Amino acid sequence: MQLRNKKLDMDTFLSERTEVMTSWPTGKDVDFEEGVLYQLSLPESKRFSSALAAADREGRTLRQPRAGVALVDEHIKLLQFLEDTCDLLPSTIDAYTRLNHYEKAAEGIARSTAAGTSLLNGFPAVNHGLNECRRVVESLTKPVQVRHGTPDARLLAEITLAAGFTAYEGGGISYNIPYAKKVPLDRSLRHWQYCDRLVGLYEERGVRINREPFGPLSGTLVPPFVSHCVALIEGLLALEQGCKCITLGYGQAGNLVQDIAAIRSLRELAHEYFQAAGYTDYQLSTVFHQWMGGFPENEAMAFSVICSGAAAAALAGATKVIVKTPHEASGVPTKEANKQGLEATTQMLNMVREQIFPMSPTLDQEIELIKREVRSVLAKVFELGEGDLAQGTVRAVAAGVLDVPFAPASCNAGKLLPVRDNVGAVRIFEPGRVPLPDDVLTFHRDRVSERARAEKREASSQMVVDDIYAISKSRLIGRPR
Amino acid sequence: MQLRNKKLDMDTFLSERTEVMTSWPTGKDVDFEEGVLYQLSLPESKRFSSALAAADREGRTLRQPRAGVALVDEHIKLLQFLEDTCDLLPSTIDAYTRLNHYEKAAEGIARSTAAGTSLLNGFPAVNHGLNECRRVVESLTKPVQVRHGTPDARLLAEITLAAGFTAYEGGGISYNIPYAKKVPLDRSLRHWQYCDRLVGLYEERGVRINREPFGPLSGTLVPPFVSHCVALIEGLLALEQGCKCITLGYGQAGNLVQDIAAIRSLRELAHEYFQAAGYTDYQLSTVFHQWMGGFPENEAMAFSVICSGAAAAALAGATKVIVKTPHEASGVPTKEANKQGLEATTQMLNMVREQIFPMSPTLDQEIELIKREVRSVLAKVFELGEGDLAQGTVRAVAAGVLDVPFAPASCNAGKLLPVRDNVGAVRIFEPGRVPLPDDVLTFHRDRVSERARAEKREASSQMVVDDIYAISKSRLIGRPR
Amino acid sequence: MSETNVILGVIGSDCHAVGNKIIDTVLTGEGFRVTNLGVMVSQDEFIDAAIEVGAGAILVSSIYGHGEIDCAGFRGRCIERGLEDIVLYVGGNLVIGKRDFSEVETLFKDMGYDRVFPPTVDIKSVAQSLRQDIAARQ
Amino acid sequence: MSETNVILGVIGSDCHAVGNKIIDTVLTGEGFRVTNLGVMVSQDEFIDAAIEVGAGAILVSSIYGHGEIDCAGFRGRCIERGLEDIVLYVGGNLVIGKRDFSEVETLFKDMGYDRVFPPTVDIKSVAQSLRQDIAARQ
Repeated sequence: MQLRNKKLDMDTFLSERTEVMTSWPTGKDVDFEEGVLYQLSLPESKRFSSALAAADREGRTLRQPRAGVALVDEHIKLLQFLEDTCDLLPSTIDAYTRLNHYEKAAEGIARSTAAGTSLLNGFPAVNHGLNECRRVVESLTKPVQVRHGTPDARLLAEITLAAGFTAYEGGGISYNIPYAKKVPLDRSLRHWQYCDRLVGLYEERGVRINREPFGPLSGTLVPPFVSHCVALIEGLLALEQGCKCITLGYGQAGNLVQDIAAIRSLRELAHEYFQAAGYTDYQLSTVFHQWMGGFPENEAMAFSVICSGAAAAALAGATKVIVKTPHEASGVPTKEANKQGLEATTQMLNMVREQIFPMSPTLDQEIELIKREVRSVLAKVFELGEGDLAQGTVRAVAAGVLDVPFAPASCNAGKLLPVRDNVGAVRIFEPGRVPLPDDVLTFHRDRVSERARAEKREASSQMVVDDIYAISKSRLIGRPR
Repeated sequence: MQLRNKKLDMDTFLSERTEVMTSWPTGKDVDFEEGVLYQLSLPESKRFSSALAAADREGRTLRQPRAGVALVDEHIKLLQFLEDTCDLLPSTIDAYTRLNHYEKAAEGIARSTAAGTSLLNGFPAVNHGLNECRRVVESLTKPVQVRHGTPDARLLAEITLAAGFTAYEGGGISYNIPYAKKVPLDRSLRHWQYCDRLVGLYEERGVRINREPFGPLSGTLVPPFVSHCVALIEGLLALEQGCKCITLGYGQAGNLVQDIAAIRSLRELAHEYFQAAGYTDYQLSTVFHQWMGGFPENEAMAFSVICSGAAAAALAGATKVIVKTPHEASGVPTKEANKQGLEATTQMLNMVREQIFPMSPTLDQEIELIKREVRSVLAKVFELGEGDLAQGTVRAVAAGVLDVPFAPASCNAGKLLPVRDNVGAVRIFEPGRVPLPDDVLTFHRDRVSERARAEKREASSQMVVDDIYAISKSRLIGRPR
Repeated sequence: MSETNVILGVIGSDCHAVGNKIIDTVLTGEGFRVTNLGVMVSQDEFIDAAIEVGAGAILVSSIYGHGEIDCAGFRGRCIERGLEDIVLYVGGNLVIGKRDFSEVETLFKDMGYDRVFPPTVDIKSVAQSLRQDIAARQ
Repeated sequence: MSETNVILGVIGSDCHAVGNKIIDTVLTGEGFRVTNLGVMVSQDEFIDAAIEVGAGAILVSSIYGHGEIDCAGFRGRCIERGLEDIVLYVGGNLVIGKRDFSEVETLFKDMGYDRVFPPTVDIKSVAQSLRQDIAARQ
């Protein structure tokens, strides 16, 4: 069957479901109707969508960590340890599960049990199965989201949603291009239609599940319009399958004006595109990811990176912020370091939340720039799809119209090269085949030239590499020393 | 002799000097001419004024910690430990020396030697004397400033300047009203004329010593115009005695727009007043103090407060920033904590320094507000002094025209009560007898009322108390819970 | 001697005025008659005031880290001057550097202070202890 | 066998692509002929490529913390498949959590890796070691 952006019909969904549920033994424990009843039995305090709605109403930015370990009891202890210092909980899934390597995950669980410490970088929810996942939800008082990076996340969705998780991260583009090497894009899009349809089915039974496309993509100098295009497409694809509660994301770039413009334009563009596509009955929120690139090893310096992200999130008015830790440079943090990241973020949010970043011509210009870039690229995506967004997306990625910098997926062109300008905003050094208006390209070129002149060197791929490592070396911009 | 803002004549200075130099035995080692030669022998890398000039030229914000311990070798080790992570060094003087209690300082030195750890909260430079102070300067590669809080700092100045310190903090108002209880203001102003004249004499011999009035005053919700008035007066008094290199200071209030407006207005007002008074040959710079009020005990949260100050300093374009530590809530920090404060600050400065906080009507309005407040108060000061600034200052403080909130000095009226508005800017709740234009008072009243409405309570002294403790309790604004 | 008369002040050469004003406000609100000597108060000034008003307690603050020096010998001086039973409290950042509070508490209790408080203590809870301790000494 | 042929890749289920691209660029710039297998490379894929191009070294990256699992047994597998003398490097965030690097180094050296690098290593210095180690094995 050809991929179309059209709500999956029940026959298709159900016959596919049989196959999904038998792909690993724990699938057999899931009963959708029983899952609906379980979700309906949860108190509102555990519902992600309710927390997001309240935060948006009150103008607050919610705090969410990343956290996941191999064993259930340890995972519960970890989340309980963090619960007081955050508003929303995660269960970060391990990298084997993300690639449906459940045998390897089982090995990781066994070795972790033997070692007495987690040897997996996340929580292998599929292996643990329905009842163990419910034990996680029941041990906590706050809403829990599944955060992962899974191109085929159908079984994971079936198990975790029936288990009472009330939010699900990911999307067919955002959990393929930055997370996989050889998964065809049409396949991951199709698999995420399944996930979205499942969320839609819950919605139809009165169970609201929050859906969050993964905003930061490769986390490496991604220009706002690139991640915005992906977020908007995944939002539209999710809405088509009946999802109603959408959180669109963006990863901190580091220039405050650009970061604020990004979150504001993202929200406005979402309403623009969702409503143009005929959707009116949806709940929209935004998520700001603290810096996703390399961190300094020095923990005091890492706190600064965390704080800069917390401040930007609050000033931008994001609904929630995903929090880093002072151990970021060393990989998976201890629970204490995780909490410290949340504490630093809490303090900064509390000191900034009532403040208003003033509107100014500079900020307006940045918002307008992002909007024009997005409209230009998405127009081409719709054109390539001859009206079908799913087909358009596959063709746009193949054509390099949608192009994520520094992503591992072989379907991604990787021709677009970003670089910082002289004030640290992420601009385009080499546009590849991304269709942008001439004056926009000129603007980017001028900004990059301005920096090159200031540094008395040509803009080059060396400049890009310098920028990639700059923050970990205590600079925003990778200037020559 | 009546206090006048007039350069001290040499006879007066020299007869007073004899008395100063015999007030404690270490005074006898100082020879001004030899001190000049010693200062002239220092490399430019140790000259404070040169570092400030370079930073201002390059648009950088320099980092300076606070640090001082009882014993010389330990003090040297402490500063050497910090030296790599900062641009400018301090020697923070202990509280006994600040009150000329040299006997008590001697006891503190003895007890510290016995205890093997510093029992003093700073470096007792007078007791250690000229040669030991020179050993400090000679053990370091960067410029060193004397930072203290001394109403009568004449002997301290004689010893430390002859010893090669190249910057001297303080002033007759800013080192009296927040630091003393019963020292008459005319006396401290007169003693600081001596210090300024001494700096002027060095200047006349080709030795530039930086002079920095202490900006934050009581460090507790001080409205920008209050500290600006004091800074401008002390700047003018110093210029009259022949000082040429002036750094005016301001302590972070916590609202980003207000903090940026404060530093920008301070610089502009300084040029306005200095030039109106006929001074043209001076070097002006600014210093931004990270939050001087109560800190959270939690160190991760303390890092956030530090980072917010570092970001504001860089965005405001201050020439230097005085850095706090994650141990702030517990008093004097370990050297490791001190360095961590500098590291966090370094990272934030490096991530923010190239960014430009956009000009906007909101920022313009805040700058203009501060300027009008300062002009209104200073006009009254000049009027009260019948043209003499020193006399005007004494009378203005007595009359409550100059009024520092929460200061211990009995000469201070303490009638002005500040409070935060609904976006966290420090406004006036109770103006006392400070002469401000009616529309400015209305503006403050309206802003405070807006907050009171939002909190559904009357503005009151309880609201002020809530604000004083808010940041230590992880809030900018002391809202009811 | 009234059980609600207390003496308040910041000892030694310490000029931290803000907390002192707040403690005064809270204790007054809790019904104590507070004689607030403000900042930079010597041991003898505390004792003079306590004798003058017949205070049941002296509350010593020290924020700047010189507590170890400034507070030493205060209990002995109180006894010398006839205040055998007076309740002695001390609180603030009492020592130089970040040290374990239990260690600091022991240090100052050994000096003869009845209770020792960190700077973060809730003043209302101090008021409660104070009422009990003064009553117990009557 | 050319002494400058090296195999580069990110092992296991790890999709971190950025560092891999940079290492490729730097080593190529330093004169190595780099066969870059990119991310998500299995032990056998590394070995297949090393045999195919006659590589002097295999450079294994692991960023996501599963290094302890993914990298185990690699030296044995190399020997089984006839690559007795190949230089084996490993680097990245090799274990879960912040652990002392010397401990991690010992762990991976015991697994048979010739050198172990933290994520912050300067790639040019790696290139220098690599040249020496390959030469020594000839």
